[in-house]
Amino acid sequence: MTLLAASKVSLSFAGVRALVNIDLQIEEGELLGIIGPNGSGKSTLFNVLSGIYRVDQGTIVFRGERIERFGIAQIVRRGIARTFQNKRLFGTMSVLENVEVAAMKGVQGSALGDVFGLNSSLQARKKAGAIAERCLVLTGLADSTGLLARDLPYGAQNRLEIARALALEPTLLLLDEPAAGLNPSERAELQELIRRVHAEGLTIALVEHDVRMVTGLCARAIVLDHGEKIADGASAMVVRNPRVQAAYFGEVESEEEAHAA
Amino acid sequence: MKMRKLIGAITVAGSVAMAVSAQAQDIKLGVVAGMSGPGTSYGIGIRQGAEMAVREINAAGGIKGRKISLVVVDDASNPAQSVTAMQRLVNDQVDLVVGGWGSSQVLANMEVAERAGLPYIVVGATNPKITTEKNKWTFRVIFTDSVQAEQIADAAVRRLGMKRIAVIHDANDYGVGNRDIFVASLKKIGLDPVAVVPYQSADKDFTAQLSRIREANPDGLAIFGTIPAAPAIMNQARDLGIKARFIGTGGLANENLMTLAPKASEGTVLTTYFHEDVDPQARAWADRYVKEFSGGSQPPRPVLAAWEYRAVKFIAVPCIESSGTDKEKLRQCIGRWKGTLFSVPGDAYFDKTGQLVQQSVLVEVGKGAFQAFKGK
Amino acid sequence: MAALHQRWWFWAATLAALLALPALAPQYVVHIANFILIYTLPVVGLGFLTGFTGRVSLAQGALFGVGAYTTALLTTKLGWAPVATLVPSVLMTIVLAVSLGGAAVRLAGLYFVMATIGIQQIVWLVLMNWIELTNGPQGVRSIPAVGLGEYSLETPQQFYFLALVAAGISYFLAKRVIGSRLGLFLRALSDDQLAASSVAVEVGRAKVTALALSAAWAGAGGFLYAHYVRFIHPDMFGLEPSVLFLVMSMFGGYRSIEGMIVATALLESATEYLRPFGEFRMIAYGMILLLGMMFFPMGILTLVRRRAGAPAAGKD
Amino acid sequence: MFDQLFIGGLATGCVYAVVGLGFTLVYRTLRMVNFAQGHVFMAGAFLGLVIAERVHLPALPLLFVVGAVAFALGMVLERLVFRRLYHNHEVFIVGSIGLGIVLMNGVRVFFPEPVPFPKVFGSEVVQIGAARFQEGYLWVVLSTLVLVVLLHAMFTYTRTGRALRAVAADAEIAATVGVDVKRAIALTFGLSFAVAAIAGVLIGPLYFVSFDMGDMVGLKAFSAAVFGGINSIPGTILGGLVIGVLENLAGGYISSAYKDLVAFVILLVMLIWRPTGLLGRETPVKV
Repeated sequence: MTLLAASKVSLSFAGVRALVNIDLQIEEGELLGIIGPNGSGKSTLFNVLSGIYRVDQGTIVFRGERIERFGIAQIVRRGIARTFQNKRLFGTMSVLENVEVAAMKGVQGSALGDVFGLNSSLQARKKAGAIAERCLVLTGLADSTGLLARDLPYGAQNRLEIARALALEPTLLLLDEPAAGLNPSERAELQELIRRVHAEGLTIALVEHDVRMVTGLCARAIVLDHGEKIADGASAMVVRNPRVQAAYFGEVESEEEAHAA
Repeated sequence: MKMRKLIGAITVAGSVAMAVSAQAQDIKLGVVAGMSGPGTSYGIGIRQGAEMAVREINAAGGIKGRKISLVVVDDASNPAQSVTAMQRLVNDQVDLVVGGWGSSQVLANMEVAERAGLPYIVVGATNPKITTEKNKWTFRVIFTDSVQAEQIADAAVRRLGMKRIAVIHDANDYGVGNRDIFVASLKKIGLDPVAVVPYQSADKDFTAQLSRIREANPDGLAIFGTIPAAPAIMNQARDLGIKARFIGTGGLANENLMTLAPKASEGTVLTTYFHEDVDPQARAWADRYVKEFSGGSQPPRPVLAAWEYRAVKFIAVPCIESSGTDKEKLRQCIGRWKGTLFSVPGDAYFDKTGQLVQQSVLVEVGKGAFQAFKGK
Repeated sequence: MAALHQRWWFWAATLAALLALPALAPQYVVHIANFILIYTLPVVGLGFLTGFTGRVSLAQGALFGVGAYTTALLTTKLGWAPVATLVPSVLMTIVLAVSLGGAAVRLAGLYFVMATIGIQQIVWLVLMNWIELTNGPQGVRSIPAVGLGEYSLETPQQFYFLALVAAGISYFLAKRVIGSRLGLFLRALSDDQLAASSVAVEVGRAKVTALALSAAWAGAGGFLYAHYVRFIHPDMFGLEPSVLFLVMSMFGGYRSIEGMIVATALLESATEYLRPFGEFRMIAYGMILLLGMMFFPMGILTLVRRRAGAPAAGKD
Repeated sequence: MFDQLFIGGLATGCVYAVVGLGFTLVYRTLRMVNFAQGHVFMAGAFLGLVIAERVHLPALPLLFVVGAVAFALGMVLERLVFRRLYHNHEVFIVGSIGLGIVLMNGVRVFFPEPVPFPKVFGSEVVQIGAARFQEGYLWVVLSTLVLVVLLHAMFTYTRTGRALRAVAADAEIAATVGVDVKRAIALTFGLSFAVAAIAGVLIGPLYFVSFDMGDMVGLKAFSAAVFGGINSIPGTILGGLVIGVLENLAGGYISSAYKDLVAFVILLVMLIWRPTGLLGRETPVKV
């Protein structure tokens, strides 16, 4: 069954076309890879799906509901969670608190009720704590809960991003270049983590620069170039597509671009 | 621990303040006024008047052998700090307070004096509400807005023959208080002001207000405000071609008026709190005062200094001499006081609200100085 | 050291010192202590905004004034009992803050500062000029003291206990706010607003709630102030106290309620220490602000904490 | 009456505009608001007063000298003071408020009372239509015009001007193309001090100079900058003129009690309606 369907999605910034007539289906339970060279629109696509950008044209339907006009928080509440490529953690908060914030989504009650109600505050934190705990264990961060997020090693920050997104208990998880900047062993760990999360039944879309990682993890992949979808199909087949080869390997990857927003 | 340290620090500071002024035999005279902030020049005048009086009395042997020690507290011309300042005088166990500048500050700090049962002679605030029968510990020596505004209204019509009077006033308590009484007094005489416009104390450009006044074509313009707004209004009024003669009350009674509006202020008629040419004693005192205090960071400002000086020397000191420092007796003595003061024509006495009843002084600006008014 | 404030004897000693103060210290010191206790309310309230949403407000002095004027006018003009006006004062302050600043608080940080300057000036000008309602520059006089049954809190010593209880309640409620999900949300959005909304934090609502809470604290502080000083004037609620409250909340160090309270105590008593400076007092005050920000941008108290070995929470 | 109010407002508006430019210049470069700006304006007036009393300079050289001294002062203060406040905007705000308090009360020690300013721009009264005003008003308006043209020329045609613009647009990119960003920031402060000080000298002879003259003007100029667009130079000029004229008209026709309210209501409404101001442009957020 189709979980999310985007059709004819277009977006441009000051005349520059960032997304051009994108059609995209994400099936329930799948792990979809999204690849493409730098500046091809991968992150922009995620920003549109998560409500950070509003589309100029096109529709996005998630579980039977039009969401293309929704705000960020509304979309999260519908069940789409995401991570950020350039790590957007709450730096001055502890690892546990980072995940707790997200876990609060699933906890009843209002902010003011917490303050003036007698025990609900403690209970809300407790409930959220339990959810957070589970996500931290899953991502292997259970030992560093007390650290400030900004004091975590880089690789662990990556996993914290994922833990935080998981605490939202989403239906669809968007992972934005989670492997960027990781060394090979961290990469392997990450791959294992994604597989485990996927095995629990979560639908995942993975934007990734590393083609091998995508072919290793994802059955299906789409390829973007200059804001257009140029291929869609079995990941092993897609990467062999000559258009993809040209778009993808025709240019030199520089370290700087890989980190650019 | 942080908190304990802090309390320690505060306590130490408090006791130091106590120790400095703790000489049991001395009579303690409290002075509160704004010696920083907008009232600086008036507050310093008040302090100087007190210093001068106290120095003279102590040089002459004090009061029955007891010296007077001054406790001067700056209230930064700020009502909130004024409360703290008065609290500090209460805490330092002063025997009475003579001072206070600015109606807002005095209205705020007199509540503290009233609650503490401390005699307070107000020198530099004119709001009528300061002296009421309810406030039994508060006295005032300078005239209220009501007396001044009434007198100038009367003088404007009867002595200056004005027919079309416009009013421009500061929106603060001084200006509003004056305006209300002035307009009411005019009405009693049978005249309505042709325009009444307020401004804010901090305003610099008055063309908007003055344009409205010019439309009304007045022959007299009452300005109820203080320096620097008042001279700015005069200058700009002349620039705009308003030819009306200016009148005003004590807010204009400041030598800076002539410095800041040398041409425009000529001919202004106003009530004032003090003028050195009323009698020879006043002249002698003023000369002594100017000599003693010129060369400081502030130019000598005799008006309020004279009131502080006279209130201390001629009212407070004789009362302490006759009634001692018991606060209730002191209060009653001040309330009964009747006598003469230099620069005040005739006798002066306190009415039952604690207001000193007296004749005021009318002056005119001429040749860059205040001259005794010689009109009809 | 780091756990000092978690030991019972620390609290017991602090409490004992605070309770004994009016009996041991001279009245003048009690008077200053009362101002400190009163000011902790608007300062801690402001902390919800500055520390926890990264939003600087220069309108806290005005909101403090709204609380003070509400109770002053209700008691003097309508004859209400002071105690009965606490809730209306707080509500009035919240309503005004949210109606004037509710839209602005959603703006990016610097734009919010700009808006609060407008709010500050507007409130002050209205207090000054709406004479029929507020008495304008005459101020409001003869505000009754708070009475508890037969007992009326007139002297600084009597008032002290009310101020202490109020500051205590404010402290514990503030701790609760910060420990609650709202505190978590506010810290999250001050670290990264976009990330906060992508984890389902209703950013706008959280900010308006923070504004409302900070106004509530200011309103309650204003209530106390009016019944302690018993005379209020628009100039007591101009830009100057707004700057002072802001500085108090920033000098205490980022996100530390205890720090804000200590900073309030230090800065308010500094006004007294600086009194001997006379004409130079304001220069000294300006220098404290300037040098404090130049050399301890995360708050003067972070210095103490850093030396104590506890991690100083700060924003990069 | 309209003529009088309009021309009076225009002159005041010019002052708001020029002082407001100081806010704009600094904001564009650093995304910070310098709350000492109004007091720099005040200090400039006193600087002009001290120079004019000692050396009898004609109007133009006086403006130039004051501008140059203020420029140097701005650069020095940037190096000694402002540079340590770039931590975040809260720190900068409180620090600059502190600096303003120091400036104001420092001047107060020497000039506790308002002082008349020598009539360097003449003291004739000019009549245009039904409006009468001092010659100085013309100077204010003309000098503002000249100042704006000069600034525009500098930003458009000189290398330094282009460098400043580049830093204002994006300091990181500017640095990568070889612009000395630190120097550009120092120059920005120099310029912002210079324009404010010149405004101080222009207004001095019209009113008096007093240590607190920068308080309200600073806040109004700030409102003007935000209203017109705090990152836009033309916007700030427009904002200043509109606020100056509107508040004078409101003071004349409605109530002078609420004259000061005009600027702040405009500020608040503008921020809610369009935080970037009339002519300002939004900088896109990066994700």
